[in-house]
Amino acid sequence: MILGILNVDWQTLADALALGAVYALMAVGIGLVFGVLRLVNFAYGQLVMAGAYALAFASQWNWPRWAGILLCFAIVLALSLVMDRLVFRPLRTQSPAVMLVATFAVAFLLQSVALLWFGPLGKIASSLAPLNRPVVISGVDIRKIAIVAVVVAVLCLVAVQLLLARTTVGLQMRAAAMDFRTARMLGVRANRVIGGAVLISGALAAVVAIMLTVQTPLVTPDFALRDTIVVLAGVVLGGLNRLVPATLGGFAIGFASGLLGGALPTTQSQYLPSILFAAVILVLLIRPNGLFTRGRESLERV
Amino acid sequence: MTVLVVENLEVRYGAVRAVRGLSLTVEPGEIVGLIGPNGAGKSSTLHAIMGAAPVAAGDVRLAGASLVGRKPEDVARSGIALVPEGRRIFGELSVEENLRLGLAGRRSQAGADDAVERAYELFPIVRDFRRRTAGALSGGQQQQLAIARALVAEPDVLLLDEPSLGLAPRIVDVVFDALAAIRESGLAVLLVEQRAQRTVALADRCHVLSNGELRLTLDRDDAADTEKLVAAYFS
Amino acid sequence: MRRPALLAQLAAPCALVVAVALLGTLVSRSSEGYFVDSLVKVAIVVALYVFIGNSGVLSFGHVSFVALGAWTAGVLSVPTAEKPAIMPNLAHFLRGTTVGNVPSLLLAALAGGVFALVVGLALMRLSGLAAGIATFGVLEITHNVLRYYEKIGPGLNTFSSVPETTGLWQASIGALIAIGVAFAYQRSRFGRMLRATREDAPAASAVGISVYRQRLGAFVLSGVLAGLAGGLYVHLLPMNTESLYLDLTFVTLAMLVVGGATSLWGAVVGALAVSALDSFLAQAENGVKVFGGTLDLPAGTRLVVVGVLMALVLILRPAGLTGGREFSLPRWRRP
Amino acid sequence: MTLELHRGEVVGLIGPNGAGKSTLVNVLSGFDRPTSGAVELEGRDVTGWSAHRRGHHGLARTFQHSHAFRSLSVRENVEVAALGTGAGARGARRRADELLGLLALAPYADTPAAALAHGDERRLGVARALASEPRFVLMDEPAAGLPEAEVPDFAAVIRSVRDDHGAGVLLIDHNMALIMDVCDRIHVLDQGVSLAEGTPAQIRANLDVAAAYLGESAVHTDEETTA
Repeated sequence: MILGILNVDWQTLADALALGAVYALMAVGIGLVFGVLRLVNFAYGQLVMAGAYALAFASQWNWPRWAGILLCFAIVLALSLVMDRLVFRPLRTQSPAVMLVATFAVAFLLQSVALLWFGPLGKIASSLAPLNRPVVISGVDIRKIAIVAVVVAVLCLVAVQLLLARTTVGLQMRAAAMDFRTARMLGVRANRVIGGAVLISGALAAVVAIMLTVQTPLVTPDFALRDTIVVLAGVVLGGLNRLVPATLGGFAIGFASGLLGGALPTTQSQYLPSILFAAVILVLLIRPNGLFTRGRESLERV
Repeated sequence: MTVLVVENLEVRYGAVRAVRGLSLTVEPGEIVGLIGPNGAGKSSTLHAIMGAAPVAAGDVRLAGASLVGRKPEDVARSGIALVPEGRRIFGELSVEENLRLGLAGRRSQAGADDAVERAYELFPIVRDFRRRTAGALSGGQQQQLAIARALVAEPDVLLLDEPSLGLAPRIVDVVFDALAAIRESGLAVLLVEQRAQRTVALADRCHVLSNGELRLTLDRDDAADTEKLVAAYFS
Repeated sequence: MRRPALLAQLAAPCALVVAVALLGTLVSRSSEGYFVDSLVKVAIVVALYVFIGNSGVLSFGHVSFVALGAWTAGVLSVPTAEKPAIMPNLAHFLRGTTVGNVPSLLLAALAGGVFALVVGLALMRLSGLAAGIATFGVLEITHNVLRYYEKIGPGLNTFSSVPETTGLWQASIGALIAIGVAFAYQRSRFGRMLRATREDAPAASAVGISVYRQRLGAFVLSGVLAGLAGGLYVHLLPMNTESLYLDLTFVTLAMLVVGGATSLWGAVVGALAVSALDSFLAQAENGVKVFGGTLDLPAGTRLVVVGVLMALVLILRPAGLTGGREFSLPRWRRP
Repeated sequence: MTLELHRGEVVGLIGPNGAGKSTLVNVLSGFDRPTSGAVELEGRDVTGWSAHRRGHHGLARTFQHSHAFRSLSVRENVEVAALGTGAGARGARRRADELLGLLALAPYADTPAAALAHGDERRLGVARALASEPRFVLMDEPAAGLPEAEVPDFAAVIRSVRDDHGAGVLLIDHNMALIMDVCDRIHVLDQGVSLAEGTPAQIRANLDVAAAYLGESAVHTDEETTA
């Protein structure tokens, strides 16, 4: 019924679901690192960007598809570890504001490095382009990537969930996100837990890079920058303190922006960012601790 | 055969000298009490031993090896387990998961299942509720879980920070009986408490701390001497 | 505090601005632009400082106020005859109105202040990450609306035909006004109360200070200064929405952080130091002669260097180059 | 739990760790909301008031841990507190200098508060609370960590707040010597319940109090608390 009002077709709905799924993955990537480090990684989008460049170069060199994907993972994971080592680790004891500004700086740094090395014009990552073609399901055209993105995202979320729930390091990561100090005094090794979170978060960034390059094969230095800003808003909107609300927030904002972007006529859809962020601000004013979290934090802490 | 040695320990937070020149030892099979009013420096001592508070001077040794400057996780993995103040249970995790977190402090994962089993035997209630969310347990049950969680690491030294805080007397009995049993198994126990009388009665000896300094040491016979205890607190 | 020491706190940043302006008169016409630009940056960073420095609350949204100020001054000072060419869809009442240089700057400041008041009334209730994201949202919305709403400006087009009145004179007067206002504010009862909330919000409310009201006051004042700076900016060079967006947000925040966010001296030093570096690198990207050789850096080096610098300062010296302290002469410093 | 504080008296609040003393101060000063019950200030119900509004209406507090405005000078710390409750700039300055004299902080007037020694910092907390010329002061462990030798001087300050300023003081501290010395009345709190009330002499003689501290079981309810 609502779909009728918005005049949404199935194609748009599928694309919105896919965007929501990809944003949910980014939200998990950001949320995992926040959990153990209390650090909002503004530079998360640049990890995705690096992965996208890896895919673009692999297509340019005519590497087989699997090799490109492998390169993408290798680059993103290596960059994640370097970021943790050079930036996150020295900043661990700083205030959240300092850490946020620092990752803001890192984001710009990486973007500028990409501009310097690869130029402003961008490269094409074409090896996975066939996924952009539609399939017909009961008379409706749906792009393959929409289905692939949703399936891959669900698989990734399940995998992360299993890792957190069933493995020792996963248990330790959950404990560290609740009370790092106590976890350490029980013998939980900080570097291992943080390293684990950074690696999983990096792997998710690589997956996101693959999904996004299918939809947007032109890779430029600001690739995924706008997505990251939107996802960050979604994550804070959902509630950054816990992974599930953060993921829901990421999905919700991706789905909403996909839906609105597809449903609104062009003259209005250009104001999509305004509508989205106005909604985000409104929700934050009503629920500063997030849409999907229970209860309210106490007043000012003494 | 002294396991834990604290020597001329000095803990400072900025300008505040929380602990001043404290020395004590704990032997295996012994409970040493540390009592005194709030702010006397008891918790700071435990945190300094764990590597979680800044040691300005002095030394902490476990079986002869200095622990000063080590990270908390390394201290835990070298054989000291802490039952922190306020229990610090991970409320959203299950009881069993809380217990499994304690395994992180083991030197070797071999025999972990046996250690968990022994902890269950000591605190049957923890076994009964192992599938529940830890946050749903009562304060006394959480305290038992916190001690069990420390024990599964099979430490040489057990540190307890006010385990009776906020518990009904009936439950305090359970906790203190468990401590006596733990002593029998040969562990060295350092017990920080505010409820003086019971601690003095249980411990092999008890140090009274005030303003970061060791004021006097009481032995078990002093437990009945209320005047001496009152004097230790109110003067 | 003794009067000479206090005077030095105001005089030092002013002297720095004047020195830069004087230096600007000595260089070639083409390099003069860099000096003017750095003085406008001083005004923007000081505006940022008034809020961020005194309140300790992060804002990613201040470039919104700069942008609105630029739009206000720009739209109002394009000659009526040229308006239809660059802004064909302009709202009727703006089409026929053109004001002079100074009124356009004052209106820019007013616009910045009013916008900050509207935004602040709602957002100053937030703190921490929610505040950070919400101010970012304001930037996104402002950028988005200015980019597409052609009734109030050139939209995607570049703001050409704005009289280029911001030279060394106007820029340094603007920077000096910003510094003077910021100094007066931080010495005032309000500035001191706000800094108390920065140091310890619960303790400040315990002594009767309303954290919300003090933050709002500083937010509006910094909006006024940011609007003014935006006006100065649009009178300096032709610009579009992209020059008033993420890059400017990043560079001005970097300047504040590098200089030392908690002092006016830090804001001014940071703005000028990073500007100097940035201008040098910009020159070098076009090829510049240094020590007899030619330095020719690839385009894009500037932001890389500024990014590295900012990250390094945050990691090695989080309080900034000045340590976040006001200027003081060595002999006035206490032992 | 019911507690009354009048102007011109010092009421002590003691009890073991976790007894709920700090929670009480937080509720009274507006940093926490009570689950039930009300807070009245001079006959007015202020339960829903914010902390800064209570500050405006004559209620001041100190904090258990240092809450100094670290980068502000010692004088500015006190001045700001006077400004917060509406004093003019000149009046605030005069008031600050007066209080710095009273609390022996004058030599450090221009030093940043972060550089103070611990004992001086505790006194700065009191000076700041007094800057608003409050009618009631809640002191949360003001003597914690104070060198023993400074306690008598500190007691004199508290008496002067009562006698010279006519304020009512609620004093929480673990230093029994100080409590017994300056309080007119003492409340003993244990596990959130008022255990006893009386003059210092009565409290000293009260066995329940000793029991609360020493851990005898007779005085406790059998209800288990899940703190």
